[in-house]
Amino acid sequence: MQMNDAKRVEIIIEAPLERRLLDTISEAGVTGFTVLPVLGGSGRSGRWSREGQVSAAGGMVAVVCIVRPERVDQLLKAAFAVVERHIGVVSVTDCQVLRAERF
Amino acid sequence: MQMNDAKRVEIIIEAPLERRLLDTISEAGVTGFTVLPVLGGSGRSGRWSREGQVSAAGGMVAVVCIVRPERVDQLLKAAFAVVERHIGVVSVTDCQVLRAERF
Amino acid sequence: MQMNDAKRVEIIIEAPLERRLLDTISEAGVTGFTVLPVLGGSGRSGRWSREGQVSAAGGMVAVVCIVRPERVDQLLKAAFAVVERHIGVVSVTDCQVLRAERF
Amino acid sequence: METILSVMAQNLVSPIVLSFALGLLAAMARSSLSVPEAAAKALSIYLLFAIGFKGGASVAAHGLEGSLVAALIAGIALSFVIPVIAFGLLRVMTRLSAVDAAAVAGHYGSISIVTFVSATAILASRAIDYEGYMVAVAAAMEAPAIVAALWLAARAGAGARMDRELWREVLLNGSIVLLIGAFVIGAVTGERGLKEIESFIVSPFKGVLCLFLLDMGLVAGRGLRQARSVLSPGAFAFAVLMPLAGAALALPVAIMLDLSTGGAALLMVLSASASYIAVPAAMRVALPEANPSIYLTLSLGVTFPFNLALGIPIYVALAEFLLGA
Amino acid sequence: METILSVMAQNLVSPIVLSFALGLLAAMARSSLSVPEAAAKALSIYLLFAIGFKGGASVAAHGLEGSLVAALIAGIALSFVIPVIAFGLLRVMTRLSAVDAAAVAGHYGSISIVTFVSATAILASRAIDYEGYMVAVAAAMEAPAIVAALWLAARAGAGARMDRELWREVLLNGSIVLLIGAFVIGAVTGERGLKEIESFIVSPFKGVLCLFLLDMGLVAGRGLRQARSVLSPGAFAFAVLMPLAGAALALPVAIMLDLSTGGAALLMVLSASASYIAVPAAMRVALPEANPSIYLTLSLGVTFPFNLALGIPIYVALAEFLLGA
Amino acid sequence: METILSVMAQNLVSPIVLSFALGLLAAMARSSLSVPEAAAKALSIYLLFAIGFKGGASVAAHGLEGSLVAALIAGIALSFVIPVIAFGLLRVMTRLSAVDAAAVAGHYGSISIVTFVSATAILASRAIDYEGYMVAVAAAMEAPAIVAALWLAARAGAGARMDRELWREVLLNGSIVLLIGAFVIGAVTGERGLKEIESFIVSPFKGVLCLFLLDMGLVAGRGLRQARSVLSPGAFAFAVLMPLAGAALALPVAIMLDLSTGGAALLMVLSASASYIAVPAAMRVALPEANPSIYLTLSLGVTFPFNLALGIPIYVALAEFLLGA
Ligand SMILES: Nc1ncnc2c1ncn2[C@@H]1O[C@H](COP(=O)(O)O)[C@@H](O)[C@H]1O
Ligand SMILES: Nc1ncnc2c1ncn2[C@@H]1O[C@H](COP(=O)(O)O)[C@@H](O)[C@H]1O
Ligand SMILES: Nc1ncnc2c1ncn2[C@@H]1O[C@H](COP(=O)(O)O)[C@@H](O)[C@H]1O
Ligand code: NA
Ligand code: NA
Ligand code: NA
Repeated sequence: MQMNDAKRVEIIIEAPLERRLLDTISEAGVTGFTVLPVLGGSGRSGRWSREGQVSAAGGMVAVVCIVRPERVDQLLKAAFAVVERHIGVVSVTDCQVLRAERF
Repeated sequence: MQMNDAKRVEIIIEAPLERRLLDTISEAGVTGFTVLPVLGGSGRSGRWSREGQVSAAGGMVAVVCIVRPERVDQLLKAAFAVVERHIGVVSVTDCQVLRAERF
Repeated sequence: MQMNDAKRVEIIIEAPLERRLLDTISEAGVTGFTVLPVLGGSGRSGRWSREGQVSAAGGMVAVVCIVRPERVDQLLKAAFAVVERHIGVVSVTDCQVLRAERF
Repeated sequence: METILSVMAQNLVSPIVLSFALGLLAAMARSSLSVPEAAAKALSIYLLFAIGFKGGASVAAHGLEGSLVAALIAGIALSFVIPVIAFGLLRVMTRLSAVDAAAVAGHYGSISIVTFVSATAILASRAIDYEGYMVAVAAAMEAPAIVAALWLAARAGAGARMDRELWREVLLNGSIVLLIGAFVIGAVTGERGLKEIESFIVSPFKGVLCLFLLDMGLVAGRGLRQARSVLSPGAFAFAVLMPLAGAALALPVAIMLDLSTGGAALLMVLSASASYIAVPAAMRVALPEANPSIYLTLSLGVTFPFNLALGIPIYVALAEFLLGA
Repeated sequence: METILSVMAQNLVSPIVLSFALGLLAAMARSSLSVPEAAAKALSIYLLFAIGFKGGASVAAHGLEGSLVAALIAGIALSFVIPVIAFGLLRVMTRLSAVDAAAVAGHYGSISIVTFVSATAILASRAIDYEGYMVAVAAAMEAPAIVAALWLAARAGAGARMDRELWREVLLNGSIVLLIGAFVIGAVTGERGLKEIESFIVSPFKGVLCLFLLDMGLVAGRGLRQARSVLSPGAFAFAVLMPLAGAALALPVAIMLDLSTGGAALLMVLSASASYIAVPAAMRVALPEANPSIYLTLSLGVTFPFNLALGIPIYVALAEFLLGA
Repeated sequence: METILSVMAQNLVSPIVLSFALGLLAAMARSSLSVPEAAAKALSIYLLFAIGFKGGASVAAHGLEGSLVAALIAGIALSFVIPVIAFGLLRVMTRLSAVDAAAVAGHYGSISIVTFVSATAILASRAIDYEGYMVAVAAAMEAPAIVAALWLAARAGAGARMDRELWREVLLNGSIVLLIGAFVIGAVTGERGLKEIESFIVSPFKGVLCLFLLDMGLVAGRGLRQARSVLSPGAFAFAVLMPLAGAALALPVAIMLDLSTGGAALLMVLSASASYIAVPAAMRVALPEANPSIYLTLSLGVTFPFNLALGIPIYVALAEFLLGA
């Protein structure tokens, strides 16, 4: 199968900021992403869990974007502008994709 | 710890096709996979969200398969046969696993 | 953007062991992790799905930890002590992170 | 005429219609209000179980007034024929491709169970009876339209054929199985069964329906916001005209079947309504080239609210006018 | 005998049993019908809260008829003893390894709260009273069987010991805490508390139970489809015989405790039923070598439907026959 | 005085308070008991819809007793002023940074709708009427406190300004939209609408509230376990004193507004309660430097249970004493 190099960017961010993050990266030209739910976690601000929660505060989501290598910097800059002052983790992994014309 | 090379294949696919994809890759000999829920996303066909949805249409799932490097091609071929005409994203990442005899 | 090398460890483990795994890796000094829900999957013990389930048995969760390369061994040892006799998959991927001082 | 207006007016200020409107407005204004997916599914399971069970129990109580079999056959025929009419209208009124037109047509041949449920609530509040087996007719009308749509698409050289797997998926789809299953349980356990679970499936029914419609309003509003571009004036006009055409087709059939006033109104409602659960999922599998935002927007964003607000009162008033209250 | 048959017949056409059957058939036929995990959990929280509260309120109203303490001790003893009998039967009737047999045995010593709840619904429809504190007995019987199972496995050289963490997990497991907690709330707030929330926990109870059993049928059917290989004729026979053995053991105990007819029936039901929530989770932690599809299939796929359809009516009729209606 | 004690005693053994206590204890003991997120959200949607609708229907039935507009303005003013008082108290009583103090202060100016709902349940059980439009006052008091908190933080050189996006998020936040929307639907459909869905939104209301409070107890208990370090004696004292201060401020306002006994009690409850849904989310966006475990623990872990167990009975008894039962 014909595979092409790409980058998988995973952003774990506070739920109340989800909309702002997605709007920001969309404006930066990244129109492909997928949002995964998160059950709980732990970090410098302690352990937390979504169980029984009603408020978006105290929850997180994981956003996965697969982008061409040359666009990763643009994406990271946009994401960082939102994440900077907030709780969140950004990681980038090398990957390969089918149908590269889509990214 | 003794680690072995493997490939992590991530397939994000429309929910109505989940069963077909899983049956197809099982028939192709891939018996290990994990299905993660997806909350929403964005692509060439616009933004979407699972919130309040009853129909499987308009939703996606993420399927993660960890396979030995030599089996990745077989898996991709099987997956591609299902994904081809449909909405979906396939990415492959190098990884390392414990207990390689399981894969 | 200033990026640093790190490792992304993904542990897919039976839900009844979640608390023990998290306690164990916390004791091993890993305080950053995120828990993702899992809908279903397949492995040597057959296919399963969370749909309609009430018991934690017969369900799994995915735990993602991003750690500095030098701490990955410690984490894997701790995780392996819990996973060893149980159903579960552990994979490690190279990645890059922003804000390395957090890990 | 006076009846139509008064039924309409009464309908427009019902909690049901207003709950839908609330959801629609909230989503349009980008409020964060949302119903979790699991809760929406639970509500729909409740509604399908309750409406199926009540239909079955009513058949057990009153027997099969008129002929169930004739009504089923008529329903299936309508579900096959309506897509053909819809396809023709779409090709004339819009610039949709043949594949998109076929997919949309399939939705209008099939039915929306919530539209049906809302109509029964309106009938109940006007104390109009209907044949309990109309629930079975509803279930029977879900699938044939899919076959018709695929046939229309195949003529245009697109889409999959109905293979065995697809037949299974369509016929054993969750909402059909639950509706028919609950209908059978209701028919078997009858009055006694109904009495046992009445305070669960009868008394709170309308309230649950309000919350479900709130959710549908939210989903419809989100869809409309995303897909405004899809709504060419022609497509919009189609989505308002087609339910009227479907109902007009159903009315003589209902009279031929000798249905009661309520039964006739419900057959019109079924024919007028467009699917947004079973058919979209089937289309994604079998007709992936068709653009989902077109059929979802037309079905859920235009036709559903039209039927809820205006269509149902029109069909009910018409049935009352022709067949007596 | 006549009573047994009539109770059975009446039971088989109840909405409760038929809802389970619907789920079972739908899953066997690979229908897409499913209940979201969150909804299933919510239903089980409702059922535990309601049954616990009603038990407590009944104790507040009628006082402790007979001795709660004696019944608790008897329940705990049964929960310890039944696994030993089950283990013996399994080793004779099947080729399961000692570890698998121990794990299965633990399930049969513990209890299934939905079986209990379904039995109370049948008692209610036959207007048979029972001691409110039977709910507390149910809670007390959840855990001892786990200890017995681990002891049986340890003799075969496998499994973990009950460390502090495991004790905590077992005794503070969600369903025990909610059942006991609601029981205490019901006992403290009494008649007045019950009246305040009656239209939530009493009237819709049976209907909610139907939906929960629909879901259990779906889960059981999916399990049976996956794990048909597990069902050796011997294991199948065990899963039908063991509930009868458990009930037979409980009957003399109930008579010695001087329980009412309803109370005796419920003690038989508890002894006859097999856990499928608390024990499987504990076994995955403490006895990971045991194959989960064996114990889940036997408990949820065979014994649960057997009790629901045939067992409960037998136990109730037997209690009526021996202790008076 | 006697009234206060008797109201308190009666309140403490209500299923509502005990359900919260059960959740709190279960979480403290690290039980695995938990309510799925989707179920908790569904319960809160039900409660908001029901309380909003009933408020609107009551306005339709009784007309606007007294002036809605004056009450709204008073509520908004209270919501602006209370954070300033809270900020002052926090700076004196605790060592919290200005930013943390501003964030906490914002929570106390806003309101907790569950506290409000619990108070209406207590009023109902004492047969005390209240102005239906108090629901609208509750909605109006949600947001102004956020503006006040950001202003307080800005003075300390931190936090974001209220940009357009933030205004939208705050004003169109799901709970405000649902509460207001249901209020309007209730007001428009009136008695007739209420009768249609009464057996959904009135009869089971208290029972649903019990389950929701069970969940809140679980969340509060988990928070307290995690964040014990946050609870300096000063902060703890603040979280008990501040609701009393808020209520004390509201009482003369209620008298000036000429509210009924029930209305006055509810205005005190609103002023005394602290937000734990809308404000925390807004603070995460606009004031990320503030430590969420501080404001969540104080609001949900201390002030909420204090109001539920002791505060509400005090405010009700005070209103009864001053304004007549
Ligand atoms: N090293 C990590 N690996 C994975 N997830 C993390 C990590 N650090 C933080 N997180 C996630 O981000 C959240 C906030 O982290 P923090 O800002 O460190 O409190 C945590 O609760 C986790 O869900
Ligand atoms: N570049 C991407 N990265 C991550 N997910 C994507 C990407 N592109 C598409 N997706 C997912 O696939 C779905 C369909 O994509 P599309 O076919 O482009 O509309 C989107 O809604 C996303 O959930
Ligand atoms: N190769 C794999 N890739 C991804 N997930 C896997 C894989 N193997 C097993 N799993 C997950 O781990 C669970 C248990 O696996 P097993 O112990 O092989 O039955 C499966 O149900 C899957 O959810
Ligand atoms: Na139709
Ligand atoms: Na038992
Ligand atoms: Na307040």
